[in-house]
Amino acid sequence: MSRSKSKLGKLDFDPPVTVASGTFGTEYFDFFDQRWLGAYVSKTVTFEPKAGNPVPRLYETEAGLLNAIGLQNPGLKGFIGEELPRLRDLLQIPLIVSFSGSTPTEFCQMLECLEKQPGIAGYEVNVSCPNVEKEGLPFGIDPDVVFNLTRELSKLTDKELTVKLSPNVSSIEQVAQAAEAGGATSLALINTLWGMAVDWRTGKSRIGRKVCGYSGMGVKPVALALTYKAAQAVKLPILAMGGIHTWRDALEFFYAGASVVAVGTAMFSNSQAVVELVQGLNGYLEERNLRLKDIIGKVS
Amino acid sequence: MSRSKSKLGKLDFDPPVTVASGTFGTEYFDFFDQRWLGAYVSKTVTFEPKAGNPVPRLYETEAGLLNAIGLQNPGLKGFIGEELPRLRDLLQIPLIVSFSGSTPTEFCQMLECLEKQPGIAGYEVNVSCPNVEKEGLPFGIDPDVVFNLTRELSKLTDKELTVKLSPNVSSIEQVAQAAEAGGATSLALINTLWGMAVDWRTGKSRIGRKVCGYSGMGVKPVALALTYKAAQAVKLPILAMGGIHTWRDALEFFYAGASVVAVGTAMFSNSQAVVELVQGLNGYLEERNLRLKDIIGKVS
Amino acid sequence: MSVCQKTLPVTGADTPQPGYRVLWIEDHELAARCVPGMFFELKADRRDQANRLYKPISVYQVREGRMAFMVKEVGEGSKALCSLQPGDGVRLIGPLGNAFPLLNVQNILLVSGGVGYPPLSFLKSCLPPSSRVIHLHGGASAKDIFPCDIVCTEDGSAGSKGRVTDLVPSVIAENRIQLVYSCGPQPMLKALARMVEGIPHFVSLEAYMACGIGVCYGCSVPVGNEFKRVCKDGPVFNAADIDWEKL
Amino acid sequence: MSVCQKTLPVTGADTPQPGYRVLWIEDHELAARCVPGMFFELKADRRDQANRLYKPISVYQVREGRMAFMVKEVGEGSKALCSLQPGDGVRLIGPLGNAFPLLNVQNILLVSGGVGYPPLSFLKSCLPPSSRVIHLHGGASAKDIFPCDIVCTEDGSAGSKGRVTDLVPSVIAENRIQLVYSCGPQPMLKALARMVEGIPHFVSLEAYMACGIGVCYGCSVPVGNEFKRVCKDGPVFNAADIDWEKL
Ligand SMILES: Cc1cc2nc3c(=O)[nH]c(=O)nc-3n(C[C@H](O)[C@H](O)[C@H](O)COP(=O)(O)OP(=O)(O)OC[C@H]3O[C@@H](n4cnc5c(N)ncnc54)[C@H](O)[C@@H]3O)c2cc1C
Ligand SMILES: Cc1cc2nc3c(=O)[nH]c(=O)nc-3n(C[C@H](O)[C@H](O)[C@H](O)COP(=O)(O)OP(=O)(O)OC[C@H]3O[C@@H](n4cnc5c(N)ncnc54)[C@H](O)[C@@H]3O)c2cc1C
Ligand SMILES: Cc1cc2nc3c(=O)[nH]c(=O)nc-3n(C[C@H](O)[C@H](O)[C@H](O)COP(=O)(O)O)c2cc1C
Ligand SMILES: Cc1cc2nc3c(=O)[nH]c(=O)nc-3n(C[C@H](O)[C@H](O)[C@H](O)COP(=O)(O)O)c2cc1C
Ligand code: FES
Ligand code: FES
Repeated sequence: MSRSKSKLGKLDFDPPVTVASGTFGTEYFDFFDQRWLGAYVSKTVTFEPKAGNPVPRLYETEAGLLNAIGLQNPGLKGFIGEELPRLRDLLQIPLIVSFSGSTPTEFCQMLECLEKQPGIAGYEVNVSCPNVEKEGLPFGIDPDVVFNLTRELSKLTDKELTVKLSPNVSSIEQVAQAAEAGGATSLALINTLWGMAVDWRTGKSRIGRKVCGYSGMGVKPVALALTYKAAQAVKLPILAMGGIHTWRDALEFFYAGASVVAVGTAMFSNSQAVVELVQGLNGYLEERNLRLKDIIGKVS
Repeated sequence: MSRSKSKLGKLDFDPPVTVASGTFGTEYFDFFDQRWLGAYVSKTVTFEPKAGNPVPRLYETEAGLLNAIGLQNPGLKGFIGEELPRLRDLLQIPLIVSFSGSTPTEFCQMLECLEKQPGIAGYEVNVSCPNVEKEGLPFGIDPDVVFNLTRELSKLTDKELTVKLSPNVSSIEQVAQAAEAGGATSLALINTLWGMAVDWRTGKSRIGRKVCGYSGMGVKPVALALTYKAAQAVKLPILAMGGIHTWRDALEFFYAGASVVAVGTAMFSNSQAVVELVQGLNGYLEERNLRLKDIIGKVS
Repeated sequence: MSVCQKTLPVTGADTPQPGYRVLWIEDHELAARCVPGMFFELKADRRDQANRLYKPISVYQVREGRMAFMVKEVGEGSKALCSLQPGDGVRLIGPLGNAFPLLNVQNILLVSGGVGYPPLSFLKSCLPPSSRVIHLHGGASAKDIFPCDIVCTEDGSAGSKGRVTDLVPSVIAENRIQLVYSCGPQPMLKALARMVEGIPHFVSLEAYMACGIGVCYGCSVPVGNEFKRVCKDGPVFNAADIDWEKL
Repeated sequence: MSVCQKTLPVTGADTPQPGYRVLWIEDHELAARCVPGMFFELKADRRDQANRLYKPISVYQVREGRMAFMVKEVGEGSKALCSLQPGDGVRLIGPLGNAFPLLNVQNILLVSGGVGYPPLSFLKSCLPPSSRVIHLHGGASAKDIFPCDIVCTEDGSAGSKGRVTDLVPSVIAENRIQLVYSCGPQPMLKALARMVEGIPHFVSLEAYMACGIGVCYGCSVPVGNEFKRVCKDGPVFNAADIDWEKL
C-alpha cells in the first residue's frame, strides 16, 4: 500500500495530488503519464457557452500570475458533446467536473444533466471565480447562499461534491461551515485572490478587465492560512491549492489540514511539477517512515 | 510648487509618501532625513499596554513577510507619557497617531484622551489588525460596526481621521462606504492579509500564533485591486500600502487611485526605500511634465 | 504531432544589437519540425526563474539541426534569456503554433515591427526564390534594426523617420503586392490591416501567454465572434478574420 | 551612538568548512566600535536579494580595521551571503545590539552550539589573559566544528558523541566555573540555563529579525513579565531574567 494514499470524501486519491481547474488540459499528458495524478479536474463549464473576458487576460507579477480568463468555455452542451467523450476515452483516472451556474436553478439543472453522463466521478462546484460579473461571485461570499445551493445540489447526486471557495471573504469559516451543513462532501480552496497590476509607464491596466484573479507563489501564505482555518472549522476533507510549486509546499498544506493538494499556476512554469511533487512527497514519507495520514492537520 | 504634492483629507502631503504603522521608528532617521516623508504614522497604540504575541513572530516567505507582533506597545498612558513627547520634540513633519481599542467605547475614550495632547495632526483608526484576537478584527470586517464607530469618532475630532481597512473582507466597497458615511476623512489600506507558513521538515508553524499577517511584495496585486475598488466606491482620498518597494510600485497605486502611499515591509529590506521612492517619483513626473494629481486614479 | 519539453544547452550566442541576443540550440529532431510562424516557449534554466513563466519566442533561423532565437530584453523573463552564455541551459516547450500559409503568388510584402522581425526573417528565407519579396522593418531606433529591404525608425536614426505603416501604401502601389505577411506590435498590425484590406494578409499575433499549449485560454484574441488562442489556433491568423476593434 | 548603513566590498572570504563562509569587510570606524556580542544586519548586494530581509550575523573577529563574519548556509539569505566572493558588495546595518558584560572572575566557561560559535570565539579573544577560559562547542557533525577547547558532535564524528550540554556538569564541577557565556540553539540554551542555575550566566539569543534596529518588535523574547527585543535590548541577556518556559 502506498504511503501517500488519501481520500477526498468518497474518492480515493493515490497519489493525493490533482490539478487546479482551468490551469490544466490533457495536452500536459504529452509531458508526463496521467497516473501521476490522483484525479483530473476539468476546466469550469458554464450552462451557456462563454466567450470570456476582453484581452489582455494574463500578466506575470513579481511573485505570481494575474488572470482574467472569464471562464471561456463551450458551455454545457459543448462540454457534454465533445469534451466529455474525449476525456472519458482518454482518462484512466477519476474525472471531477467543475461547473458553475448563474443562478441556483441553473446550477441544479447543470448537475442533473451531468448526472446522466457516464464517466464522472465527482463535481467541483465553482462558486468563487472572481473573473465573471454575475456568475459565481455572489454565491461564494454569502454563507446562506452557499448553504442553500449546496443543500439543493447534494440532493441530486451521490457522487463526490466539492465546493470550491473564494478566499475573498470575511470569514472562510462561515462559508466552509455552510457548505458542510448543506451536504458538501469536501471543500476545495482557494480560488484566486483579487489582484491587479498597472503599467507604470502608461497608467494602463495590465489586464483588460482591471481587477482580476491572483494566483501562484505569492498567494501561498494566504492559501495556507485559509486551509488551516477551514480545517479547524469543519470536518470535511480539504482539497487545497494556491501557490503550490514543490513537494515542500505541498507538505505545508498537508500539515495545515489538506487531504489532497492541487497544482495550478505551477504547471505553467514547470510541466513536471506534478511528477516532482509526488516523488518528493513519497521520498519524504519514506525517509521518515510516515504515512500521509500521520501528518494531515498535524501542524504544531 | 512641487509636482508631487498631494492631500489626504485635511492634511497636505509633500512628498505624498508616509510609513506603514508598525514598520517604522525614528531610528530610521539615522539613515535619512525625515523630510523625505510627508507625515509620520506611529505604531498602533492600544488602551492597555500589550505584551504582544508568543514567539516566533516573524518569517520571511518566498515573496513577503509574515508577522504576528500582536500590537506590542506600552498602552495609551505610556504612549502619552513617553513616546508622544519624544516624537513631538523630534518630528518636523505631521504626526498621525494610529490607535486601536477593544470596544467602540474604548476607541472613543482613547480619541478623547489623544485630542487633549498637542502635536498630533491626525489619526489612523486601526480596525484591521489580524494579529489580535478581540481587538480590531470584529470591527474591521463589519460595515455596520465600522459606520457606527466612525460616526462616534468623527464627532470627537476635527483632525484628519483615516480608517485603516482590512483586506480580509468580502466587500471592501461596503466597508469603505461605511467609513465614508460615518465621517472618516480618508481611508488607509491595506492592513496585512491572512498568512501562514509551516516548516515542512517538522510540521511546526513558522509563527507562534500560526495564522498571522502577510505583507510585502507578494501582496501588492491584492493591495492594488483593493485600492482601485475602494477608490471606485468612495470619494474619500486613499492612503495606500501593501508591497510598495519602489517608485514604480508607487506609481501603480497612484494610477489605481491612491492620493498618498506608505512604505512598510520594504523598509526592512531597504532603509533608503522612501528616499528612492520620492526621487524616482519626482523624476517620472518631471520627465513627463506631469503633476501627481494628473495621474491619481487615471488607470485606463 | 506531440509537443516536446526539454532542457538543452545553448550552443552559440551573440548580441546582434545591444538589448538583443541570438541563441542557438541544437536538436535535429526539433529543428526538422520548425516552419516559419512557429514558436517555442523558452526560459532560462536558472534557479531564480524556476517559478516563472516560459516566454514565447519565434523560431528565427534553422540551420543544420540547429535553431536560432532572437530575443529582445523586455522584462524579467527575456532578460534572463538574454543573459545566457554558450553552455548554459534553456528549458523549452515546442514547437508550438501553426505556420504562415504559403500562397503561390509573385509579389510578397513582409512587414515587421520590433520583435516581429525574427519570424518574418525566417519566413523570407523559406519563400520560393521565384517570388519577389520586400521586407519592410521598423523599430524605435537604429538599434532595433536588422537586415531587411526597407528600414524605418521612429527617431529617424536609421532609414526613414516615422512608422513602418507610413511607407506601406507606396510600397504596395509600386510593387503590385499580392500577399502581405506581418508581425509586430498590435497598433501597427491594426493600422496595417486597414491599409491592405483586399490583399490577402496573414498576421502573426503576439499575446501574453501562460501555458503556451492551449489549456489556459489566457492568450485568446477576438477572431470572428469568438476568442481564439494565439498559442494553439495561431499565432498566424488571416487578418480578415480578426476583430481588430476588440483587440 | 548612531547605527550605520553602508554597502562595502568583501575584502576577503574563505570556506572554513563546507556550508560555512567567513567574510572579511574593511571599515576602520565600524571595526573600532565592535565588541563581543554585537552583530550586524547583512545582506548580499545582489538584485535577487533587493526585496529580501537583512540577516543578523555576529561579529566573529576584528583585526586592523577589518571585521570578519562567519555565516552558515541555512536558507535564502545566508546562502546568498555564503556565495559572496572578494570584491562583491555586502549591505550592512550596524553595529547592533549590546555586548557580553565582562566580570572580574577567574574561571569562565563558554558554551556554543552551531552558529553560536562566532560571537563566543570573538568574546574569548577579548577576555583578560589572566582568566582561565574553557570553550565548549558542539555541532551536528565534524563539519560544524571550529577551534575550541572541548568538542562534541551529535553524530560522534568529532570529539565526544552527544550534546554539548551532556558535558557541562562535569566541566563545571572540575573547573570551579564562576561565569558562563552561551550562544546557540534555543533548546540547548534552555537546558544549559537549568544546569548552571546559581552561576552567573549571560546568554546571547537568536531570533528571527525584520528591522534589526528596534522598531518592529518582531524579535521579542519573554524576559521577566514582558517581551524584550533581541536586536535592541539584547542579544545578550542575563539567563536568570529570561522566561525560558515561554520561549
Ligand atoms: C508567438 C510569439 C512570438 C514571439 N516571438 C518573439 C521573438 O522572437 N523575440 C522576442 O524577443 N520576443 C518575441 N515575442 C515577445 C516575447 O514573448 C515577450 O517580449 C516576452 O514574453 C516578454 O516577457 P518578459 O518576462 O521579459 O516581460 P514581462 O515582464 O512579461 O513584461 C512584458 C510587458 O511589459 C511591458 N514592457 C516591458 N518593457 C517595456 C518597455 N521597455 N516599453 C514598453 N512596455 C514594456 C509590456 O507591456 C509587455 O507586455 C513573441 C511573442 C509571441 C506571442
Ligand atoms: C544576534 C544574532 C546573531 C547571529 N549570528 C550568526 C552568525 O554569526 N553566523 C550565522 O551563520 N548565523 C547567525 N545567526 C543566525 C542567522 O541570522 C540565521 O541563520 C539567518 O537569519 C537565516 O536566514 P536565511 O534567510 O538563510 O534562512 P531563512 O529562510 O530565514 O530560514 C531560516 C529558518 O529555516 C529553518 N531552517 C532552514 N534550514 C534549516 C535546516 N537545515 N534545518 C532545520 N531548520 C532549518 C529554521 O527554522 C530557520 O529559522 C545569528 C542570529 C542572531 C539573531
Ligand atoms: C489561468 C487560470 C484559469 C483558471 N480557471 C479556473 C476555472 O475555470 N475554474 C476554477 O474554479 N478556478 C480557476 N482558476 C483558479 C485555480 O483553479 C486555482 O484555484 C488558483 O489558481 C490557485 O491555485 P494556484 O496558485 O496553484 O494556481 C484559474 C486560475 C488560473 C491561473
Ligand atoms: C512587523 C509589522 C508590524 C505591523 N504593525 C502594525 C500596526 O501596529 N498597526 C497597523 O495598523 N498595521 C501594522 N502593520 C501593517 C502595516 O502597517 C501595513 O498595513 C502592511 O504591512 C502592508 O503594507 P506593506 O506590505 O508595505 O508592509 C504591521 C506590519 C508589519 C509587517
Ligand atoms: S497561453 Fe494558455 S491557451 Fe494560449
Ligand atoms: S527585529 Fe525589529 S525590533 Fe528587533
